[in-house]
Amino acid sequence: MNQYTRMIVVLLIFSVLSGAVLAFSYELANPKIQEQAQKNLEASIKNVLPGITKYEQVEKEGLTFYIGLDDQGNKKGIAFKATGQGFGGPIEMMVGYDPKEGKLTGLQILSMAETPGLGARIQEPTFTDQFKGKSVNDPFEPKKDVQVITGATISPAGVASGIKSALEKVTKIYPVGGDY
Amino acid sequence: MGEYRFLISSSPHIHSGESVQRIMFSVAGALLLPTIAGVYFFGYRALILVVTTTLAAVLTEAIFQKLRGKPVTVWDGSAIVTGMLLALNLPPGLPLWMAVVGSVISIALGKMIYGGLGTNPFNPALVGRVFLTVTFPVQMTTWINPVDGTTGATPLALMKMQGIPTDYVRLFIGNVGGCIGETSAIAILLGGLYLIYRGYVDWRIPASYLGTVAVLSFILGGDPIFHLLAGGLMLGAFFMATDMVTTPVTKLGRIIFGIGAGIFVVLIRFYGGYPEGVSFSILLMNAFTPIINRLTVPRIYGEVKTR
Amino acid sequence: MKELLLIIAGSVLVNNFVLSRFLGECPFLGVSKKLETAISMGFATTFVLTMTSVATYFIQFYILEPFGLSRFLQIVSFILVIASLVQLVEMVILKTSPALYKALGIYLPLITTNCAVLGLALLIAIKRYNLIQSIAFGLGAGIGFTLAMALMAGIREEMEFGDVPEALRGVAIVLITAGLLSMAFLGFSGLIPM
Amino acid sequence: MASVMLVSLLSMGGLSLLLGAGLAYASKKFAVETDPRVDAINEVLPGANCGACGYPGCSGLAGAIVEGKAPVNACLVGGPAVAKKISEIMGVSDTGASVERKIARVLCQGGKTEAKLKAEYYGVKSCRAASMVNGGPKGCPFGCIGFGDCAKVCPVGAITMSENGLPVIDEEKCTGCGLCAKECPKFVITLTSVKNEVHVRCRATLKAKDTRDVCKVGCIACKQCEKACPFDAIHVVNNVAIIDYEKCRNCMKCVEKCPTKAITSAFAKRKKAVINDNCIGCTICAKNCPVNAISGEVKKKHEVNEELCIGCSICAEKCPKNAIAMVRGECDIKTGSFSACSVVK
Amino acid sequence: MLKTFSGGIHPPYNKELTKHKPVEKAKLPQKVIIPMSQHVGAPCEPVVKVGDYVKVGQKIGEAKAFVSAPIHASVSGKVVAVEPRPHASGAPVMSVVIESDGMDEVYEGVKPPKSLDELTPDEIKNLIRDAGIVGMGGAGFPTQVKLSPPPGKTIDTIIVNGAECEPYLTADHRLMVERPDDVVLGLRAIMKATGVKRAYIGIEDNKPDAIEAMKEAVKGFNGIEVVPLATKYPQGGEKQLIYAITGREVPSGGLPMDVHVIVDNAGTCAAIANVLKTGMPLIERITTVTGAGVKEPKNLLVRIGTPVEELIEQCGGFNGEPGKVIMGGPMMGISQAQLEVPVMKGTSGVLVLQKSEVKTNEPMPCIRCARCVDACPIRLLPTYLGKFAERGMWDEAERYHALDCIECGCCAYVCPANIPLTQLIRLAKNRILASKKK
Amino acid sequence: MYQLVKDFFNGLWNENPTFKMIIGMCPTLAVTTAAMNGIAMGLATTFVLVFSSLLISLLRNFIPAKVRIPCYIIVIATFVTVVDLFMAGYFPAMYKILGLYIPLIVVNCIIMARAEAFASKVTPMRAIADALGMGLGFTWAITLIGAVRELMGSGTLFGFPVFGENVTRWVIMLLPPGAFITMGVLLGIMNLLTRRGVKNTQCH
Ligand SMILES: Cc1cc2nc3c(=O)[nH]c(=O)nc-3n(C[C@H](O)[C@H](O)[C@H](O)COP(=O)(O)O)c2cc1C
Ligand SMILES: Cc1cc2nc3c(=O)[nH]c(=O)nc-3n(C[C@H](O)[C@H](O)[C@H](O)COP(=O)(O)O)c2cc1C
Ligand SMILES: Cc1cc2nc3c(=O)[nH]c(=O)nc-3n(C[C@H](O)[C@H](O)[C@H](O)COP(=O)(O)O)c2cc1C
Ligand SMILES: Cc1cc2nc3c(=O)[nH]c(=O)nc-3n(C[C@H](O)[C@H](O)[C@H](O)CO)c2cc1C
Ligand code: SF4
Ligand code: SF4
Ligand code: SF4
Ligand code: SF4
Ligand code: FES
Repeated sequence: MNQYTRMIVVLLIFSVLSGAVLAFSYELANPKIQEQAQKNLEASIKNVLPGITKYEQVEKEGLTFYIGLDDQGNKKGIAFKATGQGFGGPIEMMVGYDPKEGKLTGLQILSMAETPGLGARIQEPTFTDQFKGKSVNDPFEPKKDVQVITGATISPAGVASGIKSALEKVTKIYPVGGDY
Repeated sequence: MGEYRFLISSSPHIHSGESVQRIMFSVAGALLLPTIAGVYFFGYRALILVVTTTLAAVLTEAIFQKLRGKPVTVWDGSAIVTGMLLALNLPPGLPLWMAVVGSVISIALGKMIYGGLGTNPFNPALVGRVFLTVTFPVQMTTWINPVDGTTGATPLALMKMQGIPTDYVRLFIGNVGGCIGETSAIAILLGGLYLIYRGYVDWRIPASYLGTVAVLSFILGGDPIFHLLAGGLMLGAFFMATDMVTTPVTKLGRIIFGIGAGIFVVLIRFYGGYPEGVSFSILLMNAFTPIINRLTVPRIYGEVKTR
Repeated sequence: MKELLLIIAGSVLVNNFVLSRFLGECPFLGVSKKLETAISMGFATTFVLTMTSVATYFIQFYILEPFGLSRFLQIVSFILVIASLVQLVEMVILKTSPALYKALGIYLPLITTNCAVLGLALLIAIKRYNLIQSIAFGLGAGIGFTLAMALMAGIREEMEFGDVPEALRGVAIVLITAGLLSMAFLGFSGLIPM
Repeated sequence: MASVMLVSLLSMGGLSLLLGAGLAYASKKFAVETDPRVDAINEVLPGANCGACGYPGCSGLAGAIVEGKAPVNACLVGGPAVAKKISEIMGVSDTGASVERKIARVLCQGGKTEAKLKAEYYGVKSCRAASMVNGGPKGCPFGCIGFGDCAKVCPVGAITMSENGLPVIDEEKCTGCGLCAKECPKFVITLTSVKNEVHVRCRATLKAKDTRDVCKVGCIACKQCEKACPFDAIHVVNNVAIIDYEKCRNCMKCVEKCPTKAITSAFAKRKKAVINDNCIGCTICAKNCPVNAISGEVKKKHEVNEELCIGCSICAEKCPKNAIAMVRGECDIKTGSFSACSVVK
Repeated sequence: MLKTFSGGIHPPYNKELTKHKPVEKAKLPQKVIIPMSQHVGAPCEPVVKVGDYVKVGQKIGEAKAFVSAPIHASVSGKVVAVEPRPHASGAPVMSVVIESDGMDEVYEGVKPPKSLDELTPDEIKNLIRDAGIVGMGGAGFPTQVKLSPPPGKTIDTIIVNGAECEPYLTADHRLMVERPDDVVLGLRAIMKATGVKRAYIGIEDNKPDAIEAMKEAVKGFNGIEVVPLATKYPQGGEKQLIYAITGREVPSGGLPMDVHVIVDNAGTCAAIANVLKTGMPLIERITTVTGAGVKEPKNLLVRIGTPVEELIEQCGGFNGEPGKVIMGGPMMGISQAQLEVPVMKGTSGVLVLQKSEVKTNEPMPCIRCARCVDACPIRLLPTYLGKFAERGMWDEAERYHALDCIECGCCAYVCPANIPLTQLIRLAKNRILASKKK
Repeated sequence: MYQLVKDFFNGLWNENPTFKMIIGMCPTLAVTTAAMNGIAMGLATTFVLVFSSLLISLLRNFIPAKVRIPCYIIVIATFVTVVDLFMAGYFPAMYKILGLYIPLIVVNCIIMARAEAFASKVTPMRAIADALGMGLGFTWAITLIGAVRELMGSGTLFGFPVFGENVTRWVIMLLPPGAFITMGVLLGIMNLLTRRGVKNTQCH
């Protein structure tokens, strides 16, 4: 075998083998990964819509909604994803909304890149809990109706404005007091 | 006549008599003006802070040198200047232990690890100050109002967050919230002009620095006078951007330094996450200093173009 | 246009690859002794980063994703392509322009196994940039890398004159200096919403 | 499952074929002649391209090593093992033993206590800088200035400055590179063979009186050494004694005579002749001894007078029976038991 | 605005000590020590032996090379030694020692030449060469060599250096006040020898009386102009002077003739005048003996070869404890360890500083204040040069133009950290040149 | 056997990749905001290191020199992807933190360096011993850095509060400057320790 052919052949063998191994591992791990993702999603929906046991996924006007149901199949609220602009990057969150009451039922931060110890404290319940029971008609202004974290005003403001702008669309689809 | 033993040395045989010590103590003297203004507005607490950081800075330097088995040279006065400037850059209500941490960082990480006086790439006092800002953001942004002793926002924060301006006279005299040494523009100006008069400060840096901030803030629709007087700009321009150790040695280089720092301040004040950018701007330009020095080597007398 | 400028400025100042994203530390610590070398290395890296941004864009969005391979063949294919491309470019430069090779080429192999390049590729995939944005991102990352290298090299050249404590000489003092530098760059944090 | 596998195999295969072929083609098409040593070193280096050496990548370092810009042990990652291999490729090894080893010698003994100063000196603490100021502060224009430029330049740290302000050379460490001799502005350091044990440690060509004025241990050109030397190896030229090492046999006679102790040697290491039982009493040694230290009857074993022997080795060289050994240090010469001390060839 | 250059310093001038004192003839020395190397270029070879009797103006050292100048006896008497003797540079130099017989007999060969109008340019140059005239501003470059530019180099301007910017020294000052016509005569000889029609006499404005006197003396001579200059050290530096007066910059590594200029010291001109008038070669010069360390500072007309010791005695001896004896001025002069060293052709002053005036502060670390950078008249970066020299980084020093340093001492004078910058740069220059030779 | 032990301990101290060879700095600095991250990153790297070393050692005579590097890269990248996939599947929390840096194990200089310098030249057993030593050396080093930063920045160690709830946290330690400075200071301390060690050996 000429040295160049040998080169190519060896490289080929290696790549093909690698492809095989990887495809195999992927088949093994993928279900687990999907399962994890699903579990996380479910956990966050349940977290922002207390008292539900299952949910339905609905697509409306390009947005995804998770409608929470309790044991009896009663609709308990709607969860949706919102994005706000924080100090270190986008803040992704799951928001729980009860159209009947026109109130929020919970908030969970899914991902963010705020400063640990500062802006990152928006993940802590002491911060997120204040949104529970908050009326969707509130102004969502930091330092007014949204309590901020000392030394880090930008992150809470990002959360607040993220929720507010998402609510503007959501309340058009599922108006307060309306059916869903 | 031949009994004397003379001294031999290379020329020149006379010297201007200027010394590092004299320069440093003059700067320390000039710093007394803003210090006194700070103490007047914020009370004895400010004084305690200044004394604490200065002592801590001097002690850190002495201990560091002792540990390395090198001669202790704290009497050159540079640690005193660093200590004082650090305190002048701190909010008056900062816990003392944090101020001490700042002093230790200033001197140890900012200066001594590079070999002490004259070798540090970054302005030591600002290393300490920025370290504290980043480490203890809450305490470093809790401002005391000189009028009533309550906490509140600084003029810059008011401007940035709520768009509320503060009137010039108060800024100029200094009864506004802020760091101990930055409140009174007039005190800083007097001290700075004295240093320029003595030749210890090159007018090019404050002039280009302040000029750039004024022009850029005007272009961007801000109030140039407000931006000159508010925050630490005056203190920075006259006392910190002029630290000779960390700024370029060429005249052109110093002008570039001032302009660069001015651009960074405006960038951070107008678009950044922080209301104030003076400390960062000077530290950033400190990092550029070696390159500026390299690029602004003057054309020497009779230099012939090669190639 | 503005968006592209923001991408570039963001990757130079706010999220500087070396000083805040921790990508490409090895050459940053190793090849920043002399200003000239550091800048050459920076230019070479910028070149490779820009090239990579194009290559990975096509692989990610025209091969991997359409065939559903991106989850498990991404790493292998990216690194393979980058390594081969760099080697190719190196050979071409060596043959065609020895002068250019002396200035840039010798840095190329060093760049292949550099986190910055693979990191860039992965980030482009994550951020789902389009082709132009990817190029801007690659360019910005390269400029940011060059800037950090140049600043550090300048400081290191002057550091020669100081009496650095024995124990800190070498990489230790460079790391601490990088820390102070990255502290100064924190001033840009929040500057541009990324 | 099967389809994923198939697609991945196909795409990986295709990709690698493409790139492999491309590379193969390019390496043919763009082949460039390089120094084979660069390639060889490249092979040995770890190939991590980590840049820790300060060069851009392993091949950068390889090039630098071949050009002599980087030391063979520059690669941190590879460690000593790699360094050894590189040194083999580069052909640098410490087997240069065939050449006679030379070491640096300090030819001045005028330290702080012996030599007078003509002035106080203030300025850069460097011998060369000081020598440019009025020739330096020492009264003797030829004397060591004592700021240790030589010590600073020695790459192996073989020179230390004594309390007395003179360089002291660690003969074990010195590699004979000669950098110190080049650095010294007063030409006080010179390289001579390790075998030479006697040195005139003064270079002052001043007149006797002037020398005496400025230094207690200077050569005053009294010519006592000339007279004492049994081998005509030392001569006073231009007011200072100079040894002809071709002739010098390290007998140290001159050292004994020098009134100012300007000539030095290690007396403790002076050799002595010892005659063993191979001696057949041919008397050749006795006849050749310049100081008549050997006596004995014909056909009887001869004896060396330890007091008189100056260790010149002539007898040992002349002895037809190899019955004489030259021995260093204190040992019992009478019994010939010299196990504890070294025999000098 | 007075003409000047960029950079420079304003040290205390201390010229009051001697500037109003007329030049006095020094006592005839008992013994003169005449070094065979008093100029730039090849040393002379002694042409007398021990025991020979020589007369004033007799040639005792022959110049064998082109760049060299002969040396003459400055007293009459017996040659007592021809051997190496202490020299201002520190290293012993071959010297002729003459014991004066007190007769001061003039050598027969010394005769006044033809008048200037009758002399041809070549004759003037030969006169200057044979009289052993070298630059008296310090460097001691043989004057005739300067006046003979190599083919292709044209000269259009002569500058007489009357700046005397060194503190303390007043030799040129007194010369210009007392013998302005000699300066002008010498200058005219130079102009004639080189065929140049334009000349300037540059004088710092702290010598108004010299400016007046010279202005008076040049009246009636076309093309000669007296130019008052700002008082700033080193205004008298050749390059600074040329820039101040003509706006030209001598190229790096070049000579004044590259910008078509010759610079000569006022004393040099007067020495030429002396040859033209009397035929006496260069055997004496004006030397300012000054400083707080001598009792009565004076301007003395001194025979070449007079030991410094005798001059100090004539000025009343030491005042207080002397700390430093300097040949030349305080900025560029050479400190001396021994008082036997003789006055040479280039010795414009002997300065004695009291022990209490002499500072020996230990250097501190450089604080990069850039005072040195601002002071350097060549616009170098002395702080970097100093750091390179301290660390033996000779290549870098060369890249930063160390070789262009004129060793004026401004940088070391202003440095608050007391760093001996000028000495460090000298060291660097020495090493760079040494490595070039190889 | 002795050789294997020696190879193993080499990486733990004498040629520790982090503190002695100073390579693989990106993950070292990036992920060390907590001690636990250090362990996870270290073990992931060790896994890749061990298996790629083993494979490369086994195949060392089969791979032609010209395509050596691409082949190594493929091997390493394959193992890294395996780790990536399984970590995502089984340790999602940790995966979220280490994120980008798991793929970057591919370009971690330690792995390439050991593959080239060691694994490609020795027997599989020695390659494994060396890889384990290097991997664990890397692990303890970055765990130490993580511990320091976590302790000062969050007041916890492996997630457990050490100083109580109300202590002031040093935010900088969790930010990029904290990473650089901690690493620099620790390296200085290591240098001090080693130098002392060297002195002692010289005495004997
Ligand atoms: C290193 C660093 C990181 C910061 N990170 C955040 C952050 O993640 N979120 C935030 O809102 N503010 C953060 N800040 C503070 C902001 O820059 C700004 O000062 C603050 O939001 C102003 O809030 P205040 O009005 O409460 O003082 C950070 C500050 C520093 C020094
Ligand atoms: C704030 C300030 C601004 C100045 N601006 C200028 C200026 O624009 N131009 C100028 O020539 N001198 C200016 N000066 C005067 C300088 O202090 C000084 O005269 C001049 O820089 C000396 O120049 P040199 O350093 O080149 O010798 C200014 C002084 C101050 C205090
Ligand atoms: C820093 C410096 C200062 C000088 N000052 C003077 C001076 O004041 N007067 C002077 O005549 N020459 C001075 N010189 C010497 C001149 O540069 C130049 O050599 C001299 O004027 C040439 O004339 P000459 O050959 O007749 O001596 C100085 C040189 C230097 C480098
Ligand atoms: C004009 C002037 C300004 C100075 N400014 C500072 C300063 O901003 N911060 C500081 O730590 N030291 C300052 N110093 C003191 C000194 O230069 C500093 O400690 C050195 O950086 C230590 O090497 C200043 C000194 C002078 C003369
Ligand atoms: S031997 Fe030479 S270089 Fe060494 S200290 Fe003496 S004078 Fe200096
Ligand atoms: S410099 Fe060279 S010759 Fe001199 S002592 Fe050191 S090793 Fe020996
Ligand atoms: S004057 Fe002295 S202290 Fe100032 S920069 Fe120059 S060398 Fe440094
Ligand atoms: S001595 Fe040299 S470097 Fe210093 S000021 Fe004068 S010319 Fe410039
Ligand atoms: S680990 Fe080496 S470049 Fe990132």
